[in-house]
Amino acid sequence: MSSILLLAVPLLPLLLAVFIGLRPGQARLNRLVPWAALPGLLLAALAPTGLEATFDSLLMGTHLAVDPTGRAFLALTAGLWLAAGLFALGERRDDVRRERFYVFWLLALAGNLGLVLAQDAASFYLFFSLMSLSAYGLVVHSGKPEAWRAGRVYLILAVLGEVLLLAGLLLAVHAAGQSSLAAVAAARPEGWALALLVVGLGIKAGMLPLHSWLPLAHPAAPVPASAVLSGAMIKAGLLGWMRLLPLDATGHAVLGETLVLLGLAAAFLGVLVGVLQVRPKTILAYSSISQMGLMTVGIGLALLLPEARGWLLAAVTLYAVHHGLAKGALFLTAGMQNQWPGTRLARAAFVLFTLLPALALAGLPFTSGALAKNTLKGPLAPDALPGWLAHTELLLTLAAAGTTVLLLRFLWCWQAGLRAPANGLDRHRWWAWGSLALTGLLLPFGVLVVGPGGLPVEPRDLYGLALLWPIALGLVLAGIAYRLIRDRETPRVPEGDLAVLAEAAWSAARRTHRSLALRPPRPHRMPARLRLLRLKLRQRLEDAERVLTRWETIGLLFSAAMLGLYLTLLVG
Amino acid sequence: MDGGWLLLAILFSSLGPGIAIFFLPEHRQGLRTALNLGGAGTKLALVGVLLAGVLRGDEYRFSLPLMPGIDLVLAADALSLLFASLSAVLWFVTTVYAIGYLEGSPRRSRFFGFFSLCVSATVGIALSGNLITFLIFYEILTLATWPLVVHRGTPAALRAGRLYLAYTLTSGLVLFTAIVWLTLLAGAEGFTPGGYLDGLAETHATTLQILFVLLMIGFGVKAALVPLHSWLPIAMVAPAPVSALLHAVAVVKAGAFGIIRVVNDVYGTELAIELGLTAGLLVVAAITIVYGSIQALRTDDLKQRLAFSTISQVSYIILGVALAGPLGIIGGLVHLVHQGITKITLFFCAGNFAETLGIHRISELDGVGRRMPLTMLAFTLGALGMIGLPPLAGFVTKWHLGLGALEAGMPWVLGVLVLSSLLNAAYFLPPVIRGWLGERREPWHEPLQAHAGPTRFETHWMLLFPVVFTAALGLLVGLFAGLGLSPLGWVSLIVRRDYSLPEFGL
Amino acid sequence: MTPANAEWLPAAIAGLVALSLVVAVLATAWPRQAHRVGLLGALAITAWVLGLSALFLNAGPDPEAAATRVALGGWEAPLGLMLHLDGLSMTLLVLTAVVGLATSLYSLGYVHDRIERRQFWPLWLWLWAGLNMLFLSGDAFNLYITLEVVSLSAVALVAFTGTAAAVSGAVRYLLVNILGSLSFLMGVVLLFGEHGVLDLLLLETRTEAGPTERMAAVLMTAGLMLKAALFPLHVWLAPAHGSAPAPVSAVLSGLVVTGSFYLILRLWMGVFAPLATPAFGILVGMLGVAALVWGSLQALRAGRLKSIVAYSTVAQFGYLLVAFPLMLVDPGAWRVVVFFAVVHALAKASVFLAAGTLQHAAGHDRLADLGDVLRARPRTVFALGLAGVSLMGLPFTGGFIAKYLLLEAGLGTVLAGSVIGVLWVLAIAGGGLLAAAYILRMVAPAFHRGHEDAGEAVSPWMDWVPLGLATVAALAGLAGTLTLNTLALTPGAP
Amino acid sequence: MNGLAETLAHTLAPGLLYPTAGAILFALGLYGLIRRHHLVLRILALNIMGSGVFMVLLGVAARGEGPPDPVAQALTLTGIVVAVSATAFALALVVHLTRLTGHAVMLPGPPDDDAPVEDISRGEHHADGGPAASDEDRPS
Repeated sequence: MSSILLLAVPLLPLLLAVFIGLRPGQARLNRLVPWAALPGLLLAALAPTGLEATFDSLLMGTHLAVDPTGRAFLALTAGLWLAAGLFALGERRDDVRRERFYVFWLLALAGNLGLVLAQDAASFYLFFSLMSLSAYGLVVHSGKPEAWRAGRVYLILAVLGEVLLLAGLLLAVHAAGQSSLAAVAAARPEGWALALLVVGLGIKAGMLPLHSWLPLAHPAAPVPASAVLSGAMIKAGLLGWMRLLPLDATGHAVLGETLVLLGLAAAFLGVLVGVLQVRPKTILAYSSISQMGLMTVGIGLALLLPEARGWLLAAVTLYAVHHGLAKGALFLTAGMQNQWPGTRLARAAFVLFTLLPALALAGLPFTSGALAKNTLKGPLAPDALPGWLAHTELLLTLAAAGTTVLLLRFLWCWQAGLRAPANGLDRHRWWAWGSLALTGLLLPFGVLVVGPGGLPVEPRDLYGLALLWPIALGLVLAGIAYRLIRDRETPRVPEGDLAVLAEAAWSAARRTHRSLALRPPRPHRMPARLRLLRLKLRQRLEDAERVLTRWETIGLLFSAAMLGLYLTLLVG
Repeated sequence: MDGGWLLLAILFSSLGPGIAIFFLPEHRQGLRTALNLGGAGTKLALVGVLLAGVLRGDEYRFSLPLMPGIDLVLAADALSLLFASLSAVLWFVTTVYAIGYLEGSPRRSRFFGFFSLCVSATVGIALSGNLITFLIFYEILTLATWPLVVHRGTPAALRAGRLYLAYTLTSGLVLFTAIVWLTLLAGAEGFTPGGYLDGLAETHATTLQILFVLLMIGFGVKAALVPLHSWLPIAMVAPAPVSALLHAVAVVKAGAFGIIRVVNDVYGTELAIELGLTAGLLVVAAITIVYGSIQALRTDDLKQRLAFSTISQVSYIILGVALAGPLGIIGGLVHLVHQGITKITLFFCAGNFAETLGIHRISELDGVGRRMPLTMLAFTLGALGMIGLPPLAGFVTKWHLGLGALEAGMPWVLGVLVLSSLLNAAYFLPPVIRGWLGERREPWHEPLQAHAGPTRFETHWMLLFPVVFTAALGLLVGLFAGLGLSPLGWVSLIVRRDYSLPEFGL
Repeated sequence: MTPANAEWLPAAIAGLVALSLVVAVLATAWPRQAHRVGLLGALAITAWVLGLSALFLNAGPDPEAAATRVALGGWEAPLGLMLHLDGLSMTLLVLTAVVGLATSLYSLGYVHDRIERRQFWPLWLWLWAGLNMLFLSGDAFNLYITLEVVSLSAVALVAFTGTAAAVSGAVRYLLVNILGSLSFLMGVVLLFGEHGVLDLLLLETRTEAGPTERMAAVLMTAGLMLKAALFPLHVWLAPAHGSAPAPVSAVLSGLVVTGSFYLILRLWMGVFAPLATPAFGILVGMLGVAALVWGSLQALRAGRLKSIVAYSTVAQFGYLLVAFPLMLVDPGAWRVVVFFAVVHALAKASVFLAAGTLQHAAGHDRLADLGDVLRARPRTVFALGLAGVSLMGLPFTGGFIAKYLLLEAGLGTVLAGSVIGVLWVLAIAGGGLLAAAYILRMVAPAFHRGHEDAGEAVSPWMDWVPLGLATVAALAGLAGTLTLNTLALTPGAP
Repeated sequence: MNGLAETLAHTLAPGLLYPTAGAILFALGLYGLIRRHHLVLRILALNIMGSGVFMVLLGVAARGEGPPDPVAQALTLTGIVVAVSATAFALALVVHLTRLTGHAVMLPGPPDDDAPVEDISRGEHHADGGPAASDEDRPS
């Protein structure tokens, strides 16, 4: 029974994808698309603790289970996909290629849900790559040149990530002697295995410096796709880290420090580059890089402070859920630009739905952001960490200020495009957007009410003046910046920053080195010189045979043969 | 000897119809099709019987004295059944495909005659019980394939045929010499798991090394090891079913199978390691893998790309064998099956595109997924399988090869796998992406309809069914790799027996 | 030897000679019915030979017991003429019968003009009778006589079409043949002068490595080399074949040349065995390698189908020469050589018959213009290809087994420490590639895309006999053990 | 001088004289066969060679004590019969060739590619000559 339940979660979307693929144009089937995520959500909500199943005949033995971390991620993933799916129903209504979109959507959904449940290396990798590759279809869906370019960068990095992940998994599995994720982590991957796992998963998590696909893919992809991409899919990398890195009582100082460093760098660079962008979705993408940086810091801290790892990992999970909901809602916000309603009540709701996730992300008291941020900082006693790491808390707080600036920039750029809908409000979109925003609002209370369930949260984490001053700082900074650049051309960093450099390097290399330009190998042909030689040889042979045919030659050879035979008989 | 008749029957189930077809007048289409399918079906059934028998533990052996002291030996062990079942299944599918593909074209009697001969030779190779028997069928295969390669009769086809013969016959001679030499030294022993040359290791170490190199040259040409591979990409001018046969079922596989036999059942892995032979083979295989992939990247012609991909992929098999540990060998052997299923799918698809829509180049594939979704789906499954993505067959291979490399203490091989996977993705994803996501503006040019009229499906059903079948098979053998009867299960059985390891693996 | 065999074998041997002669005489005397006589005769001779071989094999396995000598007229050697049957001659008799029967059947279709029929059949039957006697003769002078019978009837057959080219080729063939015969005779005379006997077995017991024997050996070997078209004395072969009718070419390349080679082999295994030196072996082997290369190159050059096949004979006989040095190291290798010659004869005859069919259909045999006919006649091309595969020495044919055994012998010499053996191995292995190249030249046009034209209609005999014979050549591989065992029934030979 | 005379006498004894003369005839015949282009001359040369062989045979027969070996004489007779028939056959061929080409010389050998092709099975007879002989084979 449990096996059916667990298998149904990734299988239902797959089945639906097959049906839609086989019978495109069936409106009834299309309406089912959002609900394909529902089993996941139900499982997350209702599954008994320790639900698991093993399938020996699938791949090299497949193990699926719902563990506490998985449950949180499953809930986030399924919920976000459900909401975004609803949004997509409305948003894609006039798209002639919507079936294609839905198929890729469902495939990616199946992968995303599956990887949360997967407990062994092979199936984790299976769902991970299913998700990554299917998402490509979402990124390039519009078919515009910009989308193709974004898709290319996305695909290159995704494939790179997958291959590195596989190599890392193989190394780790070999070291562990078995392929269950728990065993792999317990065997503490070292050296190459560790590096490959961190980088392979890091690409998905938008880790510096392999983050470039995010700011390219997000603006190019349709809005709901961006929402799940930023809200759910990039969390897969994070989940992978949590499952595979040596997050045990020993910890791993070097990796921890590296991750904290990388995370902080991402947090600040994401803000810095993000504020120099103009397109709302690009800004949100950089915000995601920045936020993922914070979560990376969390993982790093868990490695540095093994005794607090339970707390920190719970905090990272909470942060991931919070960020997923908020960022998902914000991306949907970006897709609501043409839904500016006419009535006052509706306008109020519009503003509310817009601000709720934004404020949550900024960490306003009583939002999920406040709870998440405070929980994350919880174990950071002033002298818990050596050296520069002691300033981590301060840096985190500063990053929060940056988040505020970035969100202001987003809202600023976004509101410029607000307009009324051409033909009425889109119910699907409103429902999806609204419910997501409200879920985000309810999240902290839910966590507190339903019971921490092992989460180290307390009601007082929800408020506190300490949460306000980064916001205030952000507001001040934003004001200064606004004054500075109000009348000038905004300095720009091209979207995708490093990817642009890589592209330039690649085309330069191609120009200088022609073999890089894809030319078909030349078919083999006999060179003309050889052919001439062959003709000549032919003529020579004929002449020689003519000479042999002369009677003089025959006689000579006959005599010579006799002589030769006689001599050889004598020699012996 | 009782069981021997079954082996002969398997051999003759394609040989007999083949000869009959050869002498059939061109217009007897119905009879020809019946003979073809009857032969293929019979063979499939007989191989099934054999499979059941071997699982039961029965002995099957047929021998016929050829020369004093030297016999023609057919025997069925687990390894030969692996190859025999693969070729029986894929032959059936290819036959259906070829009937559809060649509908209405001239000289079908000749084609199917040699086609059947080709498969008989392949099954003969699979069932060979010693090196000489292997050689006999191996050379028959060479000869039977040539008419298929040149079947189109164009100058390019004939050039390809010439090159093919030049390569394979030369290598055949090298092989021939090596086998005669080996037989002089060690006698005409049958294949023995673990090898039968132990007694010579002390006295003839250098000779054995030279012989190994000669044998590898002999088999390496068909297995398209760099630098002996040049014939393969050129031979892709042959009709699609032939390419499928060349790349997936018969020729290339025969070479790889020969290498497996030599390493496992003639030298034995222990001796091969001791003499330092596997290390060399490993390096060659690694170079081939990377080289093939790079070349594949450089061409826009779909079939040529597939051909270069074969060069790369077949070396996975050899890589696995050269790793010479249980997991590596599992990876190699299982890829024998997986590569076959996957590559045949891809060639079928390429044939379908060419036949139905006249598409030969990757740059023409834009939007083909809308016109031929099933074929494109099959192509996608094949391509992703080649890249090694789960849950497709190729992933199972890559997984075991990777673990095998680590088990053998050669992590650099993992690097080769990584590089190859990246390159695989680089040359296999673009056609997939174009097919599904590209946009085609002008209407399709449909040569198939010109002579076959409108079809109910996206193309002729005889072209479509094989594609769908093999693609599904490629998915299933990967997805259900854990089943005992899957290729992986079967291969594990073989290796467990050879290594007499009670428990291993992951 | 069972009593029945003891009684029957000598009678059967004498009967075979008598039968062949009677058939030939009948055909000559009764030219109108020559083809009927010929067909019946061919069947009868074949049946007789097969029966004889059954008796012979039954008499084994002791070579001394099986080998039989028949004194004609009851006059024993040294005075009388001896017929001599052993494993070697038995094998060649069977070969002759098989090729002879196929040729006869083929000729039924090929020679259909009434006047030509009258001329063809008697000549052909005389040739066959001559060959039978050649293989059965145990007497040096008698061998000369039978050689002449074979040569003269062969020359007449070559000249048969009566065109200038044919007659000219025939004259060349004749002159070369007489030169060879005279040379052979000179050797016989020298031997006779030295030892006063002509019977080969008696000679064998008396010869030692003396100067006269050496001189005789040189004269006889050179003469026979000329007749066997061994390189570099091969030049008469291609012109003779070029214009001879197809069945004649088949017999010429398959049997006549093999007959001369048989004599060389027989002499060097028996009478001259004490004379052989390693240097001699190397010289002959070198000639063999040269023949392989030269013949193949010429076959690759030649523009006519039958010339290609003729040069292929030159090349293939190179193998037989290469075998000489092998025999010096491994005396048992001679059986391999004979087996190779047998397989070659079968394959070569079928290639010539197939070529004849194509030539008949097209009206010419210029390879460049033969494509249409080749494409339209897959059956004949298949025969050509199948026999060609046997010539290349590829499985599953008799050629493969022969090649295998040759290579085994060659590698055996290398392993025994002979450096030059590497050359023999290379030649044996590489020769197959050259063969593949020129056979491909003949077959490939059938696969070109192009016009089809079956040309002139051919009789079913011409359609099927080449294929049948090619199949026999291919399946000869299965008879490898049988042939080698038969050959083992040769007394005195290793 | 005595020695020379003795040697001469010894040499002139039929036992050695005949074989020596035979060998010389054989060699001369071979030379003639090679150097002469006219076919009748060539056939004559062959006959001279044959005579050489028979002389050797006769000399051999006369060797030793007692009467000559009758076997050798019988062989010689047989040999002459064979030689006569072969010569007759050869001459007949030459006559035929001369009728066809107008010359009693051979056509050049192997440049076979453009030689005319006859196929008796098609029943077409062309009795009117092939190409003329090349310079190389013309009688000098």
